[in-house]
Amino acid sequence: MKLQVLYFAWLRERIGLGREDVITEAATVADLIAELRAREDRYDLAFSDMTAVRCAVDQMLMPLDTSLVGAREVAFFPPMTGG
Amino acid sequence: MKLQVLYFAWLRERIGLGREDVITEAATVADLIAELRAREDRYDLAFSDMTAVRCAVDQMLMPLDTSLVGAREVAFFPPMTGG
Amino acid sequence: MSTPSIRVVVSEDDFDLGTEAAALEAGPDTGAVVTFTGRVRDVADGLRHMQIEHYPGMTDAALTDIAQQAIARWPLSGVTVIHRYGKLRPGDRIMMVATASRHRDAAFESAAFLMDYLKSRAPFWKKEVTNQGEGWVASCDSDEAALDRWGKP
Amino acid sequence: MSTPSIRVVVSEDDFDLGTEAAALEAGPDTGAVVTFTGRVRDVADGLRHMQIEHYPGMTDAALTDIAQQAIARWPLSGVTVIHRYGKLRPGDRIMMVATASRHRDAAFESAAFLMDYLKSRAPFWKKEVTNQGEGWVASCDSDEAALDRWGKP
Repeated sequence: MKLQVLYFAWLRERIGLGREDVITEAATVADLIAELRAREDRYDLAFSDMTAVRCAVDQMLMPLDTSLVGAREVAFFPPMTGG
Repeated sequence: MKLQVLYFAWLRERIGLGREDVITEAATVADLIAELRAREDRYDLAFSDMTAVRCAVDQMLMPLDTSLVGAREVAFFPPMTGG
Repeated sequence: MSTPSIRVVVSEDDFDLGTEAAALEAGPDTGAVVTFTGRVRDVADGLRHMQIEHYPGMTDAALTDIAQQAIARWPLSGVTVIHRYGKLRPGDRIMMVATASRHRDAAFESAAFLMDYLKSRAPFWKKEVTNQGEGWVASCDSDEAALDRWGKP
Repeated sequence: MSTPSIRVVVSEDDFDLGTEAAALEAGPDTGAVVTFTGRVRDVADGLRHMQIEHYPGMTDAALTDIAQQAIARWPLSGVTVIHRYGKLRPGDRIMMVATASRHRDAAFESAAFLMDYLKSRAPFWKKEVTNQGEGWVASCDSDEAALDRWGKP
């Protein structure tokens, strides 16, 4: 399947891009992260401290074990600091 | 001694005036109220439910057993309803 | 932190919330401003107007005292308390409080504190004039009870 | 009570607190309006500016969801949530929430609720650019903990 993957804040800066299309058979968000980390050091570094990473699947905050079945957009970002 | 006595809200309306000078030897606020009630029915009626009466001595909220020594102004009113 | 500002206004005139809040925002260390505005609601039997009476000699001092209590309890950069009196119609603003602080919790809590004390400790009395007649607004037991959470008096 | 209004704005532009509060005051049954305004504070090592990033596809929906949660919990006549993004300087307003209700407790509590959820559940990220360099603002454990008093999630 083809996913649109988005990165925000320091995840965007460490990976060096804000969005990309990813072709993957990952079953869950965690599987997708494992695939990305295996690709290149900058991904591995960005996801090295998972306590500091949050994710949204199709623009809803979701836990990392969320299934990607039917998903179109996955976003990764640090804890939010609005307000 | 001479006191300026003030009435607000329905106490003012029941007594029929907003302020008056009172010559009294009352030792406490409660004594002053007893004197006023003895004067006329309209005072007696106004002070008939003391749970609904609050007082200020020289513009500070005070309990009814407060001494009047040195006092110049005593005000009577129902519980406040600001805000 | 520099000395907190206190602004107390007792007036027949309306006030401007935006102007009041902007004045409190000034200064480099204010991160949070909370405002509360109270307004004349219509009532079931048709409110013609509300008449607010106060105790002129005491009102300013009572409001200033409440503001000072808030400043003693929370790290505030400023407090504003405005209360109107006289004849007010449905929809008119009655009063406002505003607090400014570095932190949101201090601003929220102190504004709620000001309101609770103002309800039961500031010398204002409201009379409602409706199509059916007129009557003084009774105080609520819940207003007095609200002071308990701040440890009175 | 008629259907509560929800107004959500995500914009680079400043907002006008007085206008926003006045819009919420409209309607015969609103007795209380509470507003919270957040503002860029200066920091110890000299803030040049703050850069606020957000997730455009998600932000509106997340803020609307938080507003709807508040409406489900308290008897509100209206909720306004405004959050800016982009480059903001010390003293600039960042965001505001406002709630309107018959009762002061509902207005205060729901505004505090909105702020707590907005801090940890709305997709905004702040970067501070100082004279010493730049860095992303870290989230506070206390912000996540603040949600506990509302029973999460």
